[in-house]
Amino acid sequence: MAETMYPITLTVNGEKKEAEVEARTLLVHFLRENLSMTGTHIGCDTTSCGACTIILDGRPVKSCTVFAVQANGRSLRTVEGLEKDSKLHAIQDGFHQEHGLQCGFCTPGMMMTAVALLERNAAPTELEIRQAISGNLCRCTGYVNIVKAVQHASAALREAKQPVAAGRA
Amino acid sequence: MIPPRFDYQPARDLAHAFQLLAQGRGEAKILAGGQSLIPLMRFRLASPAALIDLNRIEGLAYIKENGDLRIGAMTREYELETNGTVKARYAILTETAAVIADPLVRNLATVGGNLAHADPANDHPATMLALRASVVAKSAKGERVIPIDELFVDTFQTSLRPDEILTEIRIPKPASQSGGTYLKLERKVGDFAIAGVAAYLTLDDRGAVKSAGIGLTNVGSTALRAKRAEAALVGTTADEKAITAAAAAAAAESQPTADLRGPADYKRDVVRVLTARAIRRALARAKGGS
Amino acid sequence: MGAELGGIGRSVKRKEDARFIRGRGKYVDDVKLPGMVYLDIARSPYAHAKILKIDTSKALAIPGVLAVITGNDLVPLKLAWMPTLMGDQQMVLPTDTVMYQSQEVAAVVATERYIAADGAAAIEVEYEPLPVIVDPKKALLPDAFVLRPDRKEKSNRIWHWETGDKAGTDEVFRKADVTVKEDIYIPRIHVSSIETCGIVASFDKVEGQLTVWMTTQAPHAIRTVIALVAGHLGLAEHKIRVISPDIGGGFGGKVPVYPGYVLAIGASVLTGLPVKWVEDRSENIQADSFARDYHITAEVAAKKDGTVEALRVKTIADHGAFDAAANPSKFPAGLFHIITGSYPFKKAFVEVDGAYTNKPPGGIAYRCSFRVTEAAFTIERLMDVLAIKLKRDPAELRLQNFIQPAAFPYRSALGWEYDSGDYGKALKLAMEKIDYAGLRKEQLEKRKRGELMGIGISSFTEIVGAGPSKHFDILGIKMFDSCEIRVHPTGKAIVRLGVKSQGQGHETTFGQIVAEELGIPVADITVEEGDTDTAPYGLGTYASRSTPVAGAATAVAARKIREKGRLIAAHLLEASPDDVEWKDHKYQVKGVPAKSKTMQEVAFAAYTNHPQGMEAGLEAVDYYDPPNLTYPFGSYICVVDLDRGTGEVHVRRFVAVDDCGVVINPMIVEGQVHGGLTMGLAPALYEQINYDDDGNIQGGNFMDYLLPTAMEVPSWETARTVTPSPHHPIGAKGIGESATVGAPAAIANAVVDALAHLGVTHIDIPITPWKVQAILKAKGVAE
Amino acid sequence: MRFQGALDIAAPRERVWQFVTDPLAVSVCAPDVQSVDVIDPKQFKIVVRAGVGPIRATFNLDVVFSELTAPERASVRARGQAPGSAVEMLSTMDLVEHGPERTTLRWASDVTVTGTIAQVGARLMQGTADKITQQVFTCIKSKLEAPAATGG
Repeated sequence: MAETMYPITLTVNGEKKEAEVEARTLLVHFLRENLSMTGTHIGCDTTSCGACTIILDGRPVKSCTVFAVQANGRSLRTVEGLEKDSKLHAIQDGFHQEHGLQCGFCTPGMMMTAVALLERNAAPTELEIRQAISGNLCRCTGYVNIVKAVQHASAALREAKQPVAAGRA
Repeated sequence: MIPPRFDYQPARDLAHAFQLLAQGRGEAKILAGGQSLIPLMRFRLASPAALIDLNRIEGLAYIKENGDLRIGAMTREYELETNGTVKARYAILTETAAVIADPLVRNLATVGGNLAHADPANDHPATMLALRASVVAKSAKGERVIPIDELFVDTFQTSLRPDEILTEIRIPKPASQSGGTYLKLERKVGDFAIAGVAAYLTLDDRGAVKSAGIGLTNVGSTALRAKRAEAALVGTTADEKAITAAAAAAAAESQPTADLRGPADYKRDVVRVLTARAIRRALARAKGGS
Repeated sequence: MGAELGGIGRSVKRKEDARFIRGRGKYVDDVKLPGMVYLDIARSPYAHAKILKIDTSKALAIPGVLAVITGNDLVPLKLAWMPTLMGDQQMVLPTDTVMYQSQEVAAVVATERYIAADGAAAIEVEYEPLPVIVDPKKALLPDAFVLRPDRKEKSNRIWHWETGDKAGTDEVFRKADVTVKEDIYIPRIHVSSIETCGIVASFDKVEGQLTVWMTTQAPHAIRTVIALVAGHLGLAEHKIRVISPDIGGGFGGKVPVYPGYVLAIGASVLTGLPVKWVEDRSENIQADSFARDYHITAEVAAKKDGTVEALRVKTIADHGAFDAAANPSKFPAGLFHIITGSYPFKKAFVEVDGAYTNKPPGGIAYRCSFRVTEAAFTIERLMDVLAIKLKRDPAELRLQNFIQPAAFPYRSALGWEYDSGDYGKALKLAMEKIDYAGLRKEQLEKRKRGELMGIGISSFTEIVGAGPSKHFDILGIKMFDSCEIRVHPTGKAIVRLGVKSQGQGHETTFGQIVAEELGIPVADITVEEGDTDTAPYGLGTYASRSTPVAGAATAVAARKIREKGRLIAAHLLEASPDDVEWKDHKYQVKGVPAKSKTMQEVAFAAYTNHPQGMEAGLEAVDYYDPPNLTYPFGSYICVVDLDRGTGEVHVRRFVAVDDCGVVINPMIVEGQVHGGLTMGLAPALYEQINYDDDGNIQGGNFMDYLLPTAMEVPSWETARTVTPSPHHPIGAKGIGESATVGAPAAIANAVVDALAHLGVTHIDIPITPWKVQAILKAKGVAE
Repeated sequence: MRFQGALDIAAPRERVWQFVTDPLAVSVCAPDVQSVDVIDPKQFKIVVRAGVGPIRATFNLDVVFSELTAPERASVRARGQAPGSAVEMLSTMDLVEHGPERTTLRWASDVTVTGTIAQVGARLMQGTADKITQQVFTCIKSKLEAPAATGG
């Protein structure tokens, strides 16, 4: 079959990107190869591991199971966009403080899932956290410290929202 | 795992989609959530010449209640799972959506796709059978309403004509004193069911079962309605004796095969166990509990 | 200055996190070189077949496909076969026969990843299927056809290995009051680190220089292997640079050399272009080294009172089509003879037969030292089987039998010298933490109500830190490890090691050892690993050897520096070296704390004002040859509830008490335990790679190879006892793998315990719901 | 996987025999045939697209009649591959005559599928393979009875 190229325009971490892609180009490969944004990883070929998780129009999805052409005109966020003005996102600090990562390979996807969770549920219970990350596999940590990392970030974000002098939630 | 080449065809509206389907001559495939199709393409087990993308069509994703419940085919599982009305009045649907694959997949996977893909391992079919739902199929020629019992023909095969697209799911208004649940046994979270059972009961004012719906997941070449199990309940008060009879009937009606999810006998027995548990919970809900 | 120093025993936050949490880690697939091309591999659908014809024309016709490599292309290069670590040889690409499903058959090199995949799909191979053997027991039958005609020995038996006193053991069994026997199968599993394996090979034809970025746990050993295997192609070791960048988990799976690596290197040498090969998950599970696959028959002889006397074990080890196990050369069954565990058996005899089958080669660790989980699982299961037979409480029986603290150093019946231990202390602590007595009471009440709960104990002893050069080598290279420390004039330091972190946190923990030894804040220390051009030679990270061996090298190298520093300090303090001591992380004139010099002052002097006649600078290297292995241990207790309808096993609680000697970083140690426990839970309840009679892999991808998610994993409870290793410079033993080794038996014992009153003594792992439910039905207690 | 069945065909045994042993004739009953290439009366190459729903693979099959005992018994082996997968089907057909116009076709097939399809489609293989095999033989019956007005 002839190789047709499709022009796409999308917003990645607030920046407009334009490119031409093959229809079959998976979004994760577009990010890693075309945009050289290698923070988003690939861990499987069956939509099982979540290492490739990004936030597409506000929802965490597996970017290995979306074609780049489908993202045309849409807005997405990746791990590279978490840190703002050299200030870490609370989830990044949470993973560091609570030792929520070891080899670091699942971490970007894990953090993007967690960010999306905290955006719709500021104070998730342990069960809600475990359910939310059940599409992200980690082979190193046993998840216990990942749960703590999300709780850490949740507390920090809620504290930041509260008026000054207010105590830790 | 890299998918083979294909033509990407974003449909502007349904009319455009029908036109593209016609041009596709059976070699074009509808792209909804893509969470089942894209993995198949990555393994090159599916290699459609073209994908007709419904994601850009306005107005195919909605959940509205006017008498019955109407779910747009492109409604994401996440929307169904978190919808307040559904949670309050159709708990069985919330429960079903909540156990489909994993939360990331549910952000893209669609209710319509889960039915139209007709995978016997998908979870919505059994629930829709229990709820006696129907689906709306549209084509250039018009639309028709297909009762859920007539939708599933065989594994990956529905009664949708090649020129038709499933656009809406309709679920009857819940009668007073009705309730249901969906129970799924999986090897681990995110897996297809070893077996799943959906049960939906409606009681009459004397507390007897007026109607019963029981659907089974992944124990046959399609999702199955356990007719004899339903019959075993209707007219009874769903006491333990009736529940045992219904559960045994459901097990007998299931047609599991042995695979990595266990031996056939085991799956049959799981159907029995889950059916009994599902009926008990459905009954409690029909009686106003939860 | 303790806190900011960040020395031994402090939960210093990890330095490596900074890049990982920003998505700035650099893994092999992140390496992108100008002009880089991609390699993909066509694999066999058959488990055993003759190759009649390979048609590459359709692949070569695809625009962008640069080359196709088949086995016949490798023959003239003498690369069709490569040696394994165990003295066997394995195919890089087959010339006439495929030996297992998903074996590499041809490689396609193309300008893009997608085109390489199209090329691989377009390779057409004509096969003549051959009979398939997937059962090692059948492979060893006298009439079984020979799978490896290339070998002298015309048999599927790879080797027979035995150790211990056969006659003496048999004698004890003949006279024993009680004996128990169990057949235990420990299935084939796969480490499945979330990052698969990959390589970027870049050969500079002008310089004759090969640089490879590779997912390897042992970069130096790999460099030597490349030089030995491809030396005839003009690759000399000084012209080979192996870089092991960030590694997305190893667990043993990134120790071996896989055909894909060799093909990428070969392709780069032939084309002069940088070549990238990165596996898919399916390829990773289906063709890379497996773990376990041991068919074990184990027997224990004991006195009436429960005192264990002798252990007898017979094992068939399924090694697949080639013996590519990653063991020290002298140990074909790894350290399986640690199987006497925590108990003072007087006599023991262990024999293992390796067998060829039509399965992928391997026999690597699964986050455990060589074959140690197989051993620990077997002995800890057997102790419970004995307890059931004697109607004894399994905790009591263990406490009665444990090797006593006074007995260390203890020589086991199979000849290992355990360095230190206090097994009773660990078990008692675990029992107290989980309220063992209370749980037993609850269990009795529940049984009356027909509910099934079980309590499982595992009091394992590990053997790690290979190893002393008198016993341990890989391809003749002794299993020392190394550390080089340079202290800069401003008192900062760089530390380089021969091991390679894959998530264990080396950049932090090795810095902590140096901080403790030299009084340099951990923040001022850079730890570097994985580049063979800069790091000292070492054997790499696996078998929990980093802390026992490289950690020791680090402490010793630091002490060499400290000793030189003492002379410089004496010079600065105008004191006699004998009057200068290292105290509170600085040099002091004995008894005159006011007269002191910090390491920073001494470092500056080492370059600016060192004693005449003394060499300038402040650096040291140590190649550490451990005097003995280390023996971490622990006691785990697991509580499970069984669903009488579905057969599901719910892990309610799990308490893990570990003793890894002196702890460098408690936070990291706990993290290692959490991960290890999860990789113990996985094979106990979920993971298995099975093969049907046609040799089809069952569980060859993440849909069917069941890594636990956050929903399956309980909230692990951990605790610690500290029994230092007497021979390790800082008393540390290693922790990365203890939990993987100890957990499976605790879980299996808990499930069996829930059913023991019905006469159940064993269930093979993974304990699936249908295995449990079949028992419930047979015993008439199913819902 | 072993599948078997018996078909009562309203046709004389000779005709049934002719049909099931004639590459061109019998190929018509293979699923979604792309091409047939007869090498000699005993062997032919056939390209088919088999599968269910969206899962479809193109198989290049070599078919050989390994036993031909006219007009009672025929054995045929079909072996071939789709990218990443391989299939082998060993079938025997026994023809029993019941009068001039009735024949019983007793068939048995051993189907072996290896590779990607077996790995990824494991949970669907049994059903699918069974279905496809059944279809082939039911088709044979219908084709043979088609000309006969009273057929079926």
